[in-house]
Amino acid sequence: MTATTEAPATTAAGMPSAPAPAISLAGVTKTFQSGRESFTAVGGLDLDIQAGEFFSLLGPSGCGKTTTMRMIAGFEEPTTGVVRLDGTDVTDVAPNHRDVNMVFQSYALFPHLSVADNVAFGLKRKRVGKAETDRRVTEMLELVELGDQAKRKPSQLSGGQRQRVALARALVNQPRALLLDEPLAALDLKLRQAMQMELKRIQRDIGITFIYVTHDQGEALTMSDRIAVMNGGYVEQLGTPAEIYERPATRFVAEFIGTSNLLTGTAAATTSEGTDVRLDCGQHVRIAERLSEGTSVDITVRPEKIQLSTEPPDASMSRVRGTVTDTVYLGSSTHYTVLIGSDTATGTEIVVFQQNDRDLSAADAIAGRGSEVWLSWRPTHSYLLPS
Amino acid sequence: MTATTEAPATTAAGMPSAPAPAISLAGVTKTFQSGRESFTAVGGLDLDIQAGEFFSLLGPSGCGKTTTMRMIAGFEEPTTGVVRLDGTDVTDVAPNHRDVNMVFQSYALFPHLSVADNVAFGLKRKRVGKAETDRRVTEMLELVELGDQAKRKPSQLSGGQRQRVALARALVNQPRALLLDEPLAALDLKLRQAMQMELKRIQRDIGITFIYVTHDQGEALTMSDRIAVMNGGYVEQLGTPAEIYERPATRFVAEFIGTSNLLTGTAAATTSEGTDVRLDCGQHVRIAERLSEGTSVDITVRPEKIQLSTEPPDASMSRVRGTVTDTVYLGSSTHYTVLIGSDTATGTEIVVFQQNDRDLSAADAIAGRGSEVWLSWRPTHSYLLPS
Amino acid sequence: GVSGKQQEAVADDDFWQGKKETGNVRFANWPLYIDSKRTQLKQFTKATGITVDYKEDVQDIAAFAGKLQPQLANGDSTGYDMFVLTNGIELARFLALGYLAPLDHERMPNFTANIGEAYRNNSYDPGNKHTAPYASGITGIAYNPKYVDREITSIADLWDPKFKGKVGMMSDPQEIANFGLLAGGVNPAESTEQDWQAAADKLRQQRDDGIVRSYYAQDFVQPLTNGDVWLTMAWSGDIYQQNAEAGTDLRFVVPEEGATIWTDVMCVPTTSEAPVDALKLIDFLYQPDIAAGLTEYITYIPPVPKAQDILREQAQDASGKARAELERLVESPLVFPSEEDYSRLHNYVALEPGKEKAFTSVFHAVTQA
Amino acid sequence: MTSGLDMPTSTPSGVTDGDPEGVRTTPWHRRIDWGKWFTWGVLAWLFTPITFMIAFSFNDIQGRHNVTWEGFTLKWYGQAFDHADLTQALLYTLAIGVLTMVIAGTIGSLLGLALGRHRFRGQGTTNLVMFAAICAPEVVLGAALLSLFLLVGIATGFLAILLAHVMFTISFVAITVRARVITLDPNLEEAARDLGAGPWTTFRLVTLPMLLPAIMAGGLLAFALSIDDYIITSFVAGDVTTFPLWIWGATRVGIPPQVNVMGTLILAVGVALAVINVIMAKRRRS
Amino acid sequence: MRRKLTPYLLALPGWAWLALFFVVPLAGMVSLSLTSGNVITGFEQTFNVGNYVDAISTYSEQLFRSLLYGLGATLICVAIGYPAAYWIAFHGGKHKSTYLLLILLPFFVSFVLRTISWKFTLSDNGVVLGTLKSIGLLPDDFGVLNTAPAVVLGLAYNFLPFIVLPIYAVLERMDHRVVEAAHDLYASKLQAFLRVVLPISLPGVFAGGLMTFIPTTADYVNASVLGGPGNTMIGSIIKTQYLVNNDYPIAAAITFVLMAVLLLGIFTYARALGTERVMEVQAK
Ligand SMILES: Nc1ncnc2c1ncn2[C@@H]1O[C@H](COP(=O)(O)OP(=O)(O)OP(=O)(O)O)[C@@H](O)[C@H]1O
Ligand SMILES: Nc1ncnc2c1ncn2[C@@H]1O[C@H](COP(=O)(O)OP(=O)(O)OP(=O)(O)O)[C@@H](O)[C@H]1O
Ligand SMILES: [Mg+2]
Ligand SMILES: [Mg+2]
Repeated sequence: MTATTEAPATTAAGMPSAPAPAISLAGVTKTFQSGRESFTAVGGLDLDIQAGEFFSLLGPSGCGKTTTMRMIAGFEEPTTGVVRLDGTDVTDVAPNHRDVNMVFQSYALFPHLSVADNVAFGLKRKRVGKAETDRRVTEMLELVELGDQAKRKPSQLSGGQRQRVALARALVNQPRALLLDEPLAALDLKLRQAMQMELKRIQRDIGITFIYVTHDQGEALTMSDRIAVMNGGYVEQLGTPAEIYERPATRFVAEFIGTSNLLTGTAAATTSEGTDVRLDCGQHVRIAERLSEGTSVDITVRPEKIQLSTEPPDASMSRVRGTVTDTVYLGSSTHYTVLIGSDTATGTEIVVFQQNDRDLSAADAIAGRGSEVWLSWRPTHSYLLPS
Repeated sequence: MTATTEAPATTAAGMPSAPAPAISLAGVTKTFQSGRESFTAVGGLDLDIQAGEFFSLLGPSGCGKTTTMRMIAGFEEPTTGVVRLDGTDVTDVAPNHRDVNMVFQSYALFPHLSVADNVAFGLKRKRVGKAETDRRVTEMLELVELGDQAKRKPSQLSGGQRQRVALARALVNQPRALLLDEPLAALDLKLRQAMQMELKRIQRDIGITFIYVTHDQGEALTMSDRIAVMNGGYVEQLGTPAEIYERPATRFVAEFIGTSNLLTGTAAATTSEGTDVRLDCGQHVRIAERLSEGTSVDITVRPEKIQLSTEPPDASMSRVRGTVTDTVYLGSSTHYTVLIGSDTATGTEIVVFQQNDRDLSAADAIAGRGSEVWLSWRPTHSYLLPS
Repeated sequence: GVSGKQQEAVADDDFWQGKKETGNVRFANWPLYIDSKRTQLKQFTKATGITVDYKEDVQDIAAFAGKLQPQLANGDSTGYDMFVLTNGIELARFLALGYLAPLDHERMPNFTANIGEAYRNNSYDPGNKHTAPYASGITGIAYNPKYVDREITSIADLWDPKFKGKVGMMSDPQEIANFGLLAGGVNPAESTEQDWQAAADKLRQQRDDGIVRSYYAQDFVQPLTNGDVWLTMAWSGDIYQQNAEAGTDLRFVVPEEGATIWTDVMCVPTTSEAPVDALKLIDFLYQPDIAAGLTEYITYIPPVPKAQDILREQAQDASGKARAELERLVESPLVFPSEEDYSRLHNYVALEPGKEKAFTSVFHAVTQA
Repeated sequence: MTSGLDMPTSTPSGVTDGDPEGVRTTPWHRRIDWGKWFTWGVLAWLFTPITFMIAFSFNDIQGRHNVTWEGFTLKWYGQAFDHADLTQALLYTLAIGVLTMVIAGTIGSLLGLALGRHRFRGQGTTNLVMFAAICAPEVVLGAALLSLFLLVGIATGFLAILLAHVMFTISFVAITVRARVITLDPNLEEAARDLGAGPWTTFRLVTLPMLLPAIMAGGLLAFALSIDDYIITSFVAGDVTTFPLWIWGATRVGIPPQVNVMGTLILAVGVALAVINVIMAKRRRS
Repeated sequence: MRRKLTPYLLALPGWAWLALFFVVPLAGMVSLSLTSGNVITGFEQTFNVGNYVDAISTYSEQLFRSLLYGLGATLICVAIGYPAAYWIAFHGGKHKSTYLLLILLPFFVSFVLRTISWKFTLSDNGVVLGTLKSIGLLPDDFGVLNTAPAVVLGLAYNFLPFIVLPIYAVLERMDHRVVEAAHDLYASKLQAFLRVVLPISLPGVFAGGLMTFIPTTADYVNASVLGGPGNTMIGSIIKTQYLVNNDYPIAAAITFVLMAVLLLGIFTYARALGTERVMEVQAK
């Protein structure tokens, strides 16, 4: 194996100079021409992905994730820009001469070949010797726990098993990077969660760069070292999962990732500790940033940052009053919807997550439907959205 | 509308005597015969479902949920036992003469009929007058917010819209009960969550008995008034979502619903406050129940009940020490895996959910991978499994 | 079951006894053997009130006879009250098996009056007891002077390697047998089984040398016209028609060794449901002016010599193009052969009963290899 | 086989028909779509005789042989039905075609429904017999039927042709319908029962309308096979002459231009039907 | 109980028809092939196996030739039909159905008429050869009509859609991403075709091949219209024996021999792939 086994997001150690990123896209755009119409699927990408990283492309449908992936694999030629693998320009290199491998959403297993032959396909094309091929195929099938299924045809496997064959088929070639385009989209929830763990484990064990496409933010957050959130052909934000979740760079990111409570208001007074904001519903909250009076502000608060209480909370917190309009019991947590402001028309609904770490009866007592409650959170958890 | 609008699980008010349950199964079994082999899909069911209830059947694949449903609808004849609707024995009544309606997982919309004609199908079979039919169809389409799609064909609708047509088609007949067999299984996560709310709203508005089949426990917990957890053709536990989640009757239920930490040990000493249990890993925890010494015990603790801290927690709590082996960042919460005991082979892994209500950096500091931590929970949260 | 019981030969009187006119007659004939307006049939209907169901169902005599055979053998109606057959194996078989009704000459005044001398005493049905000729034709050699630069005079020319791949032969065993026999100097009427074998060998030789382009059932005119074949066995009338109508310059010769004359005859099956009407129609067609009309369209040799006179008269009355066409018809040796031509014409091989299979298989082996 | 190697480099939907007009250029030999040229070549081959046939329906011939081009005329279209026997043959063909469509359509659909929806004894044998009936060469079918008709003494003719045509088209209908039945959601019928429809109402209002496109397709296939058939028909036709049989016979004296006219007309009807079908399918999809 | 009966009631008319007019006739033919006699004296069941000896010894050449021509035509069909089907399935885009329709269109013209038109097209000085000759691409004495190649080409012409449709069906149904997957795994275009596309489409090729081979082998229309001396196919013999010579026993014997040879192929094939699959492909 040529891949590094160091922690992700760090580069291979002991190189004399800073090594080139495993994959780098520079000024890459892609415009599709169909008839007289043209459509720009990717508007301008600059990405450097380090060796050994688990890198995710996250974004809504049609934002250009697949197109980006296909340009890296070589199935689409960029309209402009350069694709580099380990520093070498491969923009004009055919897919079969690129040292990256892809796992397709539909798996695209060869239905006429056995599991073992599917996995051996790439090695045979590279004219790896028979013995060596057999050895590596066996090894890889062991890794994905399919050692005993080698003789079967793909049609005889379950969804999760096929997924693993697709993975093995790509990994056995020891590519510089593995491209995975929504590899779990076709699986049901349970299997999907199991496979997420599995994928992460394999990536950790083998240490190959993974570029992962998903439009499921939970998946991206759980698995990635870094995430690029794409929208309309551009990267909106690039960062670690926590950076993206806790400090969304744009309103789009804030709304796309997780549940957000959006509060709009106007800066009422500035103090040394921050700004006092008058919300549209009339109540006041504090934020840590200092803004000039009268500025209209959009702030987001994540539901899990909010405390729910019947007693007025500490004054150092941002706090608002409201009425519980709905509670949803989810076992490990309960989601409350709280209406702040006088009536449904002008008021704002805020979602609050409370982990059920208390006794259930106690939790119920706090916040039955219709009860009046205080919501509070630290001012630092009010995140000011760039306008 | 004949349905009650009272709160679920209560029966229609003002009845002279206790009314018969809307649906009742007594000693129902179903054995499939295929060739010489026979297979018992449902082993013996006794269920009373009250009018207006949102009742869920929950269980792993193949446990007999669909079979149960189909026996209520009349598509399968029970091998033994009686099915009653509002007290009337309908065991031998053909499906078209039973006053219950079904929503199929595949929707089973008639592709050659418009939305309105799909919805009107049942009324026409019942020879409801034209004007009345039109009125009720329009009303029902308004209810599911498809008033403007009445002329379309099912193929022109989105997945969620089809789902709603299927619902309207069943509801318009004002059945005694609506049977829904995994109605959301085919939808993607986002749509699925939206439809869960929608279904619950409709059921609340109309007040009809819903019998809901799912194998997604989150869905069952969120939506149901009562849940029957099935396994291998039998009901393992019947109760409200909180009862089932917080007080699982069997080990199967504990493991099937939510994430559970299973700890095995032996009762070491009994005090007035409960029992001191020596876990297999050597550490001690306390439980509220009083057991005779030496009894071997299985206890479960829900991950969200456990507090994670670097300082030793209060001695009144059940507490153990361990090492963080994995953390998974999920945005609103982080899941920690903590190994208690000396080494991976003999130790037990405990999963802990911590809501990310603190600053991220603080949370990280508590429990980076490899750090030593204390886990603590109230003794009442250790739930003793019946052995 | 399949039975081929011989029908009891019926005496003339017996057959016609009690037979009544039905007012409709079903007649099967070759395609395009009457004009598409069915002029003569309309005249017949006008004259007698009897309608005619005319069907162009005879497309291959052997196949047609093969189709009727089982029905006639069963004594079932064939769906036809009369049909046309060519003198040859099938006709001989039908006659021998008594499938054909005797013709009551007393009810056929036109026929008795107008039939040509040459037809009164033919070999295939002496005395025309069961058949009445519809038209005759000559099987000779036709060639296209556009491609053949010399005059063709003999059957031997069909074996000339110079015309390799450009010679057409006929696939019908009787037709090709005659040419094979004549090429070897054998009179078909007197041929023996050894002669057949020799003729077949000769023909096989011609085939294996690559001289034969194709064995044609009937469709030799089109390849001859467009040059796919340069010379071919051909029927006189077809060549005449093509020249007359399409303005081509195809030549037809009665070769030195001799050629074949055949006659399409009308006959009434014993199972006919309207024999009286059929008889009337046959007789009607022997009126000279009607026969002349038929001949003008089909351009084969009419059994009514007076037709030539009538056509000649018509030609004098006509003018311009029509006159030229009629004159050409009247003077054509293809339609009205000379005595000298007649002397070189032979009938098909006369087969003793039971020899048919042996005969046909010898020649099928040549054409159906 | 050049086109066989011309792998798709675009998305499977193949939206990209022409060259993408990017900044990059492709070498000339890759810009030529060899597969397209090949396919058009095949189409040209297929259409040459057809074009010939259509053209010669406008040939102003004088004689009986429609062989060489002699000028343009529309007169044969005016005289399309002048050959009474040809017209009769065409009518026979159409009548047999329509009857075959109806009978084979009905019987075949029922068989297809049984095979697709139910499990029953003899299913394997039925499949095998159908498979054999589809695969059996026409000569064999024709010969076998003739043997039967001879043995039992059934008269050949119209009825015999009809029996034969229904026999060799049933399997095609059954397979078409079965394919549809298999993809049909069984829940649909249950849904109808659930909504109060009895078994017969369910069949009438749900099953039948769902199967109708397949039944129509199967019926049309039967019709097409029937009107085109020559070989089987030639064995059992008896005294009935169908359109293909008449054409075959007419080669002796030269095929009249009316045959080309009718060929052209049938082609036109076929084209119209196909185009309507494609449009309907498009509309159903959108 | 009613439910159990339904499939039998549904299948009954079809069974009856197929049994009466397919199975029984085949049996009848076998029975007829063992009789002796002639049409005039009638036929008698004598279990005369000699008919088979006669049939095979007399017509083995035509039988063999038919198989050869059928094979040739099938190979040509595959060679022509595969690339066309491939291109339509992979590159037809939104015009796929139009292309398929164009492939099928000529078949709206009666089989006999089509074959005859093809004959006119092929004639020595006709539109195709005549034109080629006049521009000097072909020698003047070149001809195809009335030769074996003309027959084989005619057969290929007439049965092309039988192969295009099944091949198209499998190629169309195939997940086109496997081609990309092959490239991704270092396969060149040729390798991707040979190792992935071709093997996956083989069932279609086989199904189409069968559907072409059987009718072409048994056809005689093409041989009669386009063939010359020495191109007679077995179908012609069967027809002549049945319809012209009325020599039913021999005719039935030849027919049965032909069918046996073809059936052997069919069943070998059905064994290998399963009848349902073959017919599914065909139904497309
Ligand atoms: N071959 C093509 N021709 C024309 N437009 C295309 C082509 N491929 C993709 N597009 C368009 O480019 C845009 C980006 O497509 P892409 O497949 O990259 O989106 P995606 O982010 O992968 O979306 P999804 O989550 O739905 O898979 C879409 O609007 C799509 O319609
Ligand atoms: N018609 C049948 N014949 C034989 N066995 C059957 C039949 N229908 C269901 N079964 C069997 O009965 C058992 C219960 O099936 P059922 O469909 O009720 O399960 P389920 O709980 O709905 O599962 P799932 O979540 O997968 O839908 C399964 O093992 C199934 O294989
Ligand atoms: Mg995508
Ligand atoms: Mg189920």
